[in-house]
Amino acid sequence: MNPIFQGVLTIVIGVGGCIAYFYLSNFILDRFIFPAKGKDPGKNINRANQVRPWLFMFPAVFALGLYLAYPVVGSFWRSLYNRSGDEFIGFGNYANLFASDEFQTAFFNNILWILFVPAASTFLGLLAAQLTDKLRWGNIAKSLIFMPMAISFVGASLIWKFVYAVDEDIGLINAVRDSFGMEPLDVLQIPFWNNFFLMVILIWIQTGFAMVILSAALRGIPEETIEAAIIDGANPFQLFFKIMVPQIMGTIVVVWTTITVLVLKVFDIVYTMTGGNFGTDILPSYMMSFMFRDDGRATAVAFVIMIVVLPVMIWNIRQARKELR
Amino acid sequence: QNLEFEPGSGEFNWDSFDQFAGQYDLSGQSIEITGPWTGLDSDLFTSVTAYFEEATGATVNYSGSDSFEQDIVISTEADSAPNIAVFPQPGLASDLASRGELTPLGEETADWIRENYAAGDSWVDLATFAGPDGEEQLYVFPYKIDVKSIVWYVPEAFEEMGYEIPETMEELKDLTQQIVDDGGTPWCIGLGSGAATGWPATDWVEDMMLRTQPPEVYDQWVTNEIPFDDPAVVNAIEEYGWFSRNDDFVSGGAEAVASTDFRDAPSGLFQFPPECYMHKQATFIPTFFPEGTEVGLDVDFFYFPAYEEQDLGRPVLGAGTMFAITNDSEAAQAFVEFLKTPIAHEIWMAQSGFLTPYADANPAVFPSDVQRNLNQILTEATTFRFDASDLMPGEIGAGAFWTGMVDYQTGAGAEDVTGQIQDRWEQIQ
Amino acid sequence: MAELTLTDVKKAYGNVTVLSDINLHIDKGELVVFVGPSGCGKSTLLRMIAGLEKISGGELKIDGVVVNNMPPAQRGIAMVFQSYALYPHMTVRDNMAFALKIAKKSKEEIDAAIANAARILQLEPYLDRLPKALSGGQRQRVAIGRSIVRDPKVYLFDEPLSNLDAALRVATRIEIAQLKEAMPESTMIYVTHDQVEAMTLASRIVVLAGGGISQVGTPLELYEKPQNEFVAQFIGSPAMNLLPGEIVETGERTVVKLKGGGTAVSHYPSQQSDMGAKVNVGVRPEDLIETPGPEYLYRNTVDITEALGEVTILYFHQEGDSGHQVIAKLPGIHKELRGRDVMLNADPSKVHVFLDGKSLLYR
Amino acid sequence: MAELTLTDVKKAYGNVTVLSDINLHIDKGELVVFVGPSGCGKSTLLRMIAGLEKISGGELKIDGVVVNNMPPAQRGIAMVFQSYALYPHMTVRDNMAFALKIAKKSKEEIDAAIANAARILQLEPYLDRLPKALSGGQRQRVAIGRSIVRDPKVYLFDEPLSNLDAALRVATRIEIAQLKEAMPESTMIYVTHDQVEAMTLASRIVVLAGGGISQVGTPLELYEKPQNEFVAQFIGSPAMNLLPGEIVETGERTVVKLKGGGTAVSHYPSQQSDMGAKVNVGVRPEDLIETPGPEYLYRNTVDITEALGEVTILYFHQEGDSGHQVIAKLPGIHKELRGRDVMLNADPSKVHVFLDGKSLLYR
Amino acid sequence: MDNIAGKKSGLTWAVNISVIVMVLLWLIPTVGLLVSSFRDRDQISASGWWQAPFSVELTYATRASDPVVTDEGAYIIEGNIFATDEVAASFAAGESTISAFGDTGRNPAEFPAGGQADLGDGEILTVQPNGDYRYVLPEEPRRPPRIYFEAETPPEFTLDNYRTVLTADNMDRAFINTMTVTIPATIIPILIAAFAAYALAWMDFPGRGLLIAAVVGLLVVPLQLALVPLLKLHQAIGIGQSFLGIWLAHTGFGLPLAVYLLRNYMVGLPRDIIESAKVDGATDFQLFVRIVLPLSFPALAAFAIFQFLWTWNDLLVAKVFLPSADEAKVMTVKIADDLLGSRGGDWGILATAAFVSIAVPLVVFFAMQKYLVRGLLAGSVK
Ligand SMILES: Nc1ncnc2c1ncn2[C@@H]1O[C@H](COP(=O)(O)OP(=O)(O)OP(=O)(O)O)[C@@H](O)[C@H]1O
Ligand SMILES: Nc1ncnc2c1ncn2[C@@H]1O[C@H](COP(=O)(O)OP(=O)(O)OP(=O)(O)O)[C@@H](O)[C@H]1O
Ligand SMILES: [Mg+2]
Ligand SMILES: [Mg+2]
Repeated sequence: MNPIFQGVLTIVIGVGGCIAYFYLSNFILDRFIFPAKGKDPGKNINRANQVRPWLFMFPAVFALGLYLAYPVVGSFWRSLYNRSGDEFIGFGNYANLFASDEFQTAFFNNILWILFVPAASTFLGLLAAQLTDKLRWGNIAKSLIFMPMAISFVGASLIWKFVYAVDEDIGLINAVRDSFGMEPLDVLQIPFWNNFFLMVILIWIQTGFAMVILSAALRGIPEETIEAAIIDGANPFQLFFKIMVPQIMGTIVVVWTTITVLVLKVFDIVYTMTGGNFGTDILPSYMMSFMFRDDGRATAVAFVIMIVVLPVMIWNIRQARKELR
Repeated sequence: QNLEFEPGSGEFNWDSFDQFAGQYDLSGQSIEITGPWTGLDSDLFTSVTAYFEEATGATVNYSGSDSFEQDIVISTEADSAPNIAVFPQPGLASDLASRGELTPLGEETADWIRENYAAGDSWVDLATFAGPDGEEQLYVFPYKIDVKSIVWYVPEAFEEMGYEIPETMEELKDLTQQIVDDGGTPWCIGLGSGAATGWPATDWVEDMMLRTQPPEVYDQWVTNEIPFDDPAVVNAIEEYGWFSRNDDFVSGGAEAVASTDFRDAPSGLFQFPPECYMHKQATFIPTFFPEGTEVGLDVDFFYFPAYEEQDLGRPVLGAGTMFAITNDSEAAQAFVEFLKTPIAHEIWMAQSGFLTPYADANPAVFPSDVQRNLNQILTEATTFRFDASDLMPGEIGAGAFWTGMVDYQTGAGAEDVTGQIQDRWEQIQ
Repeated sequence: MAELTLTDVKKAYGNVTVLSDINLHIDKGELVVFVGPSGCGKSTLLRMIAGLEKISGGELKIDGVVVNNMPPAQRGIAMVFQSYALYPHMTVRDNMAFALKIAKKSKEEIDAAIANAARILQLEPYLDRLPKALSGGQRQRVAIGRSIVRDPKVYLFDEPLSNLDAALRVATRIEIAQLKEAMPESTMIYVTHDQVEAMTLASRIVVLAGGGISQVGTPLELYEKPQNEFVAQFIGSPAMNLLPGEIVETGERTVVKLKGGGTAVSHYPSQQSDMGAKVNVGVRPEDLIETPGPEYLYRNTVDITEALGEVTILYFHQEGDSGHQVIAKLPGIHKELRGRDVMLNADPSKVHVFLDGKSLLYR
Repeated sequence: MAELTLTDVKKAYGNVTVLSDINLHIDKGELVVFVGPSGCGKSTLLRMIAGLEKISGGELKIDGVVVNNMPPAQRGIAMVFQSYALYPHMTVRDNMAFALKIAKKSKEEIDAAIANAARILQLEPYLDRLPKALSGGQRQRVAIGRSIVRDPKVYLFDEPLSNLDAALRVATRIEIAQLKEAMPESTMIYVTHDQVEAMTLASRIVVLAGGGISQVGTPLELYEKPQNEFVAQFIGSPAMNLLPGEIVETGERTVVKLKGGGTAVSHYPSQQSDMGAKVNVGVRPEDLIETPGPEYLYRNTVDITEALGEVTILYFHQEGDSGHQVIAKLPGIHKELRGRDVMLNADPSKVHVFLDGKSLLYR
Repeated sequence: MDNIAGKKSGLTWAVNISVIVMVLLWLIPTVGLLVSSFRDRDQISASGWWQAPFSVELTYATRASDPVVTDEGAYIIEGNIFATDEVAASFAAGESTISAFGDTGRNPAEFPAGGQADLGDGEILTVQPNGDYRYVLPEEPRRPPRIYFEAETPPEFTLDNYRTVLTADNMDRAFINTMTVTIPATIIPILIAAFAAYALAWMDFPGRGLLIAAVVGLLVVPLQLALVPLLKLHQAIGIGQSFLGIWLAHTGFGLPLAVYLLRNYMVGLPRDIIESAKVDGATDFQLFVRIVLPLSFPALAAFAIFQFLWTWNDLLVAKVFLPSADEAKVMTVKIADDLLGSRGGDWGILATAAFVSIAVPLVVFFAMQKYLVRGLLAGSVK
């Protein structure tokens, strides 16, 4: 079969099946199970309406349960077993992890990432949003800053090799150093700071994301409050930090959270740039070194990751509940 | 299918081909093969399978992946394993064998290897693992060997400076010093390889082990009978360090070694003036030489020599790929049989980058002396040992050992590094 | 506490001229109201005075100083916005304190100013609340409070009451009037399109229309002596009826023979030369009174009546599409008039005559 | 074309009872207006009738059928929302056609219905525009058109005009009145808090307050004979003045000696037993007239005057904090009254007397 | 805001300049990649990409491969350097000038061009700037002798990398596979999430609050955690490694964010419109399809962009849930495992591959950018 045809067919089947489910399930509910007929159609309609939310929710609940909730529980269980999964060892895997230097490095680095990347991305995104909003060519600037979002993490790592490479004919940094007559330097080997050079890559990617959302939020600020502040004599900095930023605090927090969550999932950058060497390992990439080898430990690392995000998660749930009330 | 060499032509062992063709008719059947070969290697391999297809009428679908190790684990877990998997490391194959994912190849194949491969017993040992029931059986078929104890150099650069090919390790060390004295840089070393960064250093250390310790110690090291932090290992690492941790000896300085990509490292040989004069790397490396570089003319190699004073003969470190049946079928069995024919080796030999311990394969088909010489290093070896890191458990050989070497390269002490690796090893036992 | 002078002020957005030839002098202590149809440029003019819009041409002086290029904060103005524009993340107190903090006033000064403003506006109980916990009226009071604490030379209000509901609007309007009274020195400019607000608050009203000033005057001047048809119809609700006719008698008083057959007598003087001129006679609905005849100004069948209790509004049948509907507003309740033929007349002192759209009074 | 009966209807959100004991019968062809202070439950009641809120207790019948549990679509109602609630992604035509398409009407039927509605509402030129390309008034007409095409039993309007500006509001109000006239059979329920709308449109007004119905009656009944102080003050603007006093004469007419010193004579009858009772006397501002004395109902110093041209509003000085401010509305212009001591009286037929908040008329 | 009187133009300048600096910082790495994708491997390691548009002095080695002529006991080789085998390809693009030459790799630019060099042992080499050389040797050379030279190299760009990447075996197939994965993996979760979001936003049922909280909680589940158990699950129910499996996987992983964003958006739709449609007789299904869905378009588009970018660039999920056979590889896998494996050192190919794989997402992004901003505005600012 022609691959294009096959591709189109699979697409049609996949999407079509999904549409068919919703259409048919509703159709059957309204037409056969609780038809709006008979002597009290209102009652039937009401009954149908009690079932309907679950029809609507079912695929999502099912997929979420199966693809996220079940693995979380299953993995936790798995993390209590040994390497080959045949012996229950309680928190042995966790104990081993915390005893290991590499894990501690990864854990510490991960905390650095969590603190630094969301903060920097959000801040730069905010700055970019505010500055570009005022410019005539702001939209072009925005598009360019957003562009890294479209690049895969692996592609991004590659791009940054052209900046970090030691060879002064490839790496931009060393080319600049070279032109000042300085020795080439491998920035990825500078202890501690190399973490930041890796973080820069993720920040580079995520700033666009933060910018787009925050710029939308900034535009949502009532113009009048800004004008009022101008009349009150606020200078541009006071205007920005005392009037605009507080008003979009909610959005800033959402952006911050989203990026934090992302930081905990991204392993590609470290994996491809340094392979976790030179003291740059982080938990997700550390976990990769156990994947498919020692599932007990791999899942234990995953759980540590989850626990690191737990505050963010609880905070988010609280937020959602508050909003509901 | 177009065959690379017309049957009947050249010095190939066409009889074996005809005979094989006579035995099998598998028309309509097909086999899936996955392996680590991509790009050029993958083309070469398919040029071999073409003969299998021609002989049996079966179809062979090969797909290669750079992350073959992960893929094969996933696909065996998913029960969608190919018929045959080509393992670059015995370690992983042994894992899968113990989980019952591999089909044993039988005693008769083991005998065949013992008889027909040079140093046959060591090959059979290498290919024999414990099955799911704990019983030791032959599970993989070694095919296509790489020799690692090789140093690449540019003959013209040597000529200009009047350097001689060193015959012993002592001479090599002298030459290294000599080059520095002449104002040059002797070595290009690069450990970078993405997530696998560090592995080239493990080859150095293994070669040094073979040159400082008897092969038995090497074997004990591989199985952790002597601890990883044994003075013998520490010594071997420090031998490597003699070369790599001296800023004058390595291009870019010791620090650059850790981050230079192993694929970029040899390019220093070809600069003017040369950024370095020697590069130790396995037989596959010419793929990464600049376009148009002709091996034998523009670049050549010599055996990474042994210490004269140690009297350990000519040890050779190597690696190789192992064929295993991951999803049994008639055609898969036939394919293993096909690998026993000389023609299956000769086709690849006649092109490039293929070495084999199979005595019946005719060395005359090698396209160049270079290849023949290489194969000779293999066949003249007094000791042949398989890459230790490939034999160690994955966490060590493809994990802790790699990162340990990076740590060592960037300044950590050999004792510390080996101590940590040993700790790790103990944890997984 | 300041006087304002606008000389030939102009505003254009690109090629579109929104306002031009604005000449206006506002004295210290005045409360001037800008009214006009939507989009006529009221807000724009106010914002130019505030400095929130650049002035495209002409000159704006505050207390004799040209301020065209002075940033808003330096002009000594305070502005109250339609949407209140409170800082949502600050308490009432902080909202009011913001400008003072920016100006680096001392803590005592700030506290004193806030206490004073809060007392005047009865905001004491709310000082520590966030704006969202306040009702609309309270928010507007905070917005005003924010202006007061700064003790500005000029207060600017842009439709400050239009987001409030009817009852609150009346109450707050009276509060503003009292506030003005309490600060007789302060100059205020107030934009609205609510007539009642304009009429009750203004010391002078500026009617803007068609990119310029249509008339400036006290509320009653505008009501009693509109300069042109636009002002005549714009001030007063329902709008003044305009009836076309022809002058048949000139002199001290003018008599106009109307198209509908009636005769209007106006106290507007006219000249000999006006004889026979086509004019529009303007009579406010509330000035029409029922008359038994035979003399009448307007006569027609009542189409709809709306009884509001206090007054009854009569909508007359419209002949064809020509002209506006004629409306009369009679005091008391008149249910019975619907569908009847009614004759109406008006006191000559309340009959306006417009020639070419301009009042005969002003030529 | 339907009648509605509400029996003991009740609405509670959790523990909070918003409405209770609502008993109301609406006849075919009536236009009933719900008024009441903000938050009194007008919208809630309307939405219960529409089926958008569950009815917590009691019974709602449309045309004799209990519809408590019937979903909105089946009740044969149409609703016009304050925010118009047009479907922004559909053209005017599609907006109007939506309900009909859902009901699987034929193409011809749909076209005919739309053509008819568009003609009535003069929407023909806009049929293919999207709502965002329409002005507020046009949008509201579309919303009404959307109701009309469905030919519902009951029309429900929830403050349909409150998003329009003053002039448009008047115009659209008149359009709705004409529409009602054109469809005398249709039953309409209309929620507003604009008095003028209520007074002019309603055949009956329902005043809601404190979770129940305060009074039901025609507009003039409410204006002339309010059942209680609440209705008295709620209907009419500015609100009726309430002056405390003591009954000194009973019988056909009642005489009350007021606290402020005046004497109020009312045509309200009273009983012997009422003698000496503490009552509130209600007089609408517009019913107060200046009197030279010596008989007067109210006497005080004028604090503020607001000249609206047509009338002048007098605000009297307030003694202490007790009681509301007293307001009078005199026809014409009276600039000179400010600060003067004025005596006012009122026609006995316009003087209301409330005992314990209830009108003496209704007991 | 531009209209404020008395605004200092210095500030505007500062803003403009800082944005330019920022954009440059953001752009430079990508530009480097783009430029490198048009250069071949040797060029990349010879000079920085920032030098690519300029001529650079580079050192070359070649062999005097022209025929040897004997003349009075001397062996003479004559010809033009630029035409010799080894470097002919490098100078195919145009003329160049030689500035210096030499005969040893250690000192490749020993002699200025145009002069004659006495190399000792009777060897004489003359090289003209235009490339003409004359090599005089006392003995017959065993192989063509080496000549090293330094020449001005004109900028050179090549489409070879693109040709290599785009015509790589099965690349077309990989592209189609990527589409096959991406499109349903974008649309299905949106559909499912939209229905769920609608239910969570506008339908009243017990447990709604709990479900919303659960969705938010699941936002942070690390993806890696789920891979192994799910693969086993797919295995158990017979899906195995297949497109169906990867759609389901992407759907599951993308859902929390989708439900979260869409619900936030839908909650913000005017209640009146929803109720109006109910009064008009629409069922929930009709209401959803005809009113809510069209009105939520900005949010749908915003999420679609995210999901698209995510699935398009995904490597991990594709590797786990798709068979490793060649005909099922998606582009990322193809590039990472196939192209890069054999050409890991080839920066040019790497750069090109990266560029090829971002081209489509970029087009999608620029096409939908408008909706992205609008959708996010409504979705997150609440
Ligand atoms: N930035 C702008 N660009 C072009 N025209 C504008 C701009 N701002 C306002 N206008 C135009 O200027 C005119 C005056 O606007 P303005 O807001 O001052 O009217 P307004 O009298 O305040 O109306 P409203 O009573 O509705 O508030 C309008 O016609 C408007 O279209
Ligand atoms: N979902 C709810 N939960 C609790 N109380 C509610 C809810 N909806 C409305 N209410 C309360 O019901 C009362 C009646 O509200 P409703 O909207 O009917 O008032 P209204 O008379 O229409 O007011 P307005 O004139 O401001 O529109 C209010 O006090 C309101 O607080
Ligand atoms: Mg305005
Ligand atoms: Mg309401």
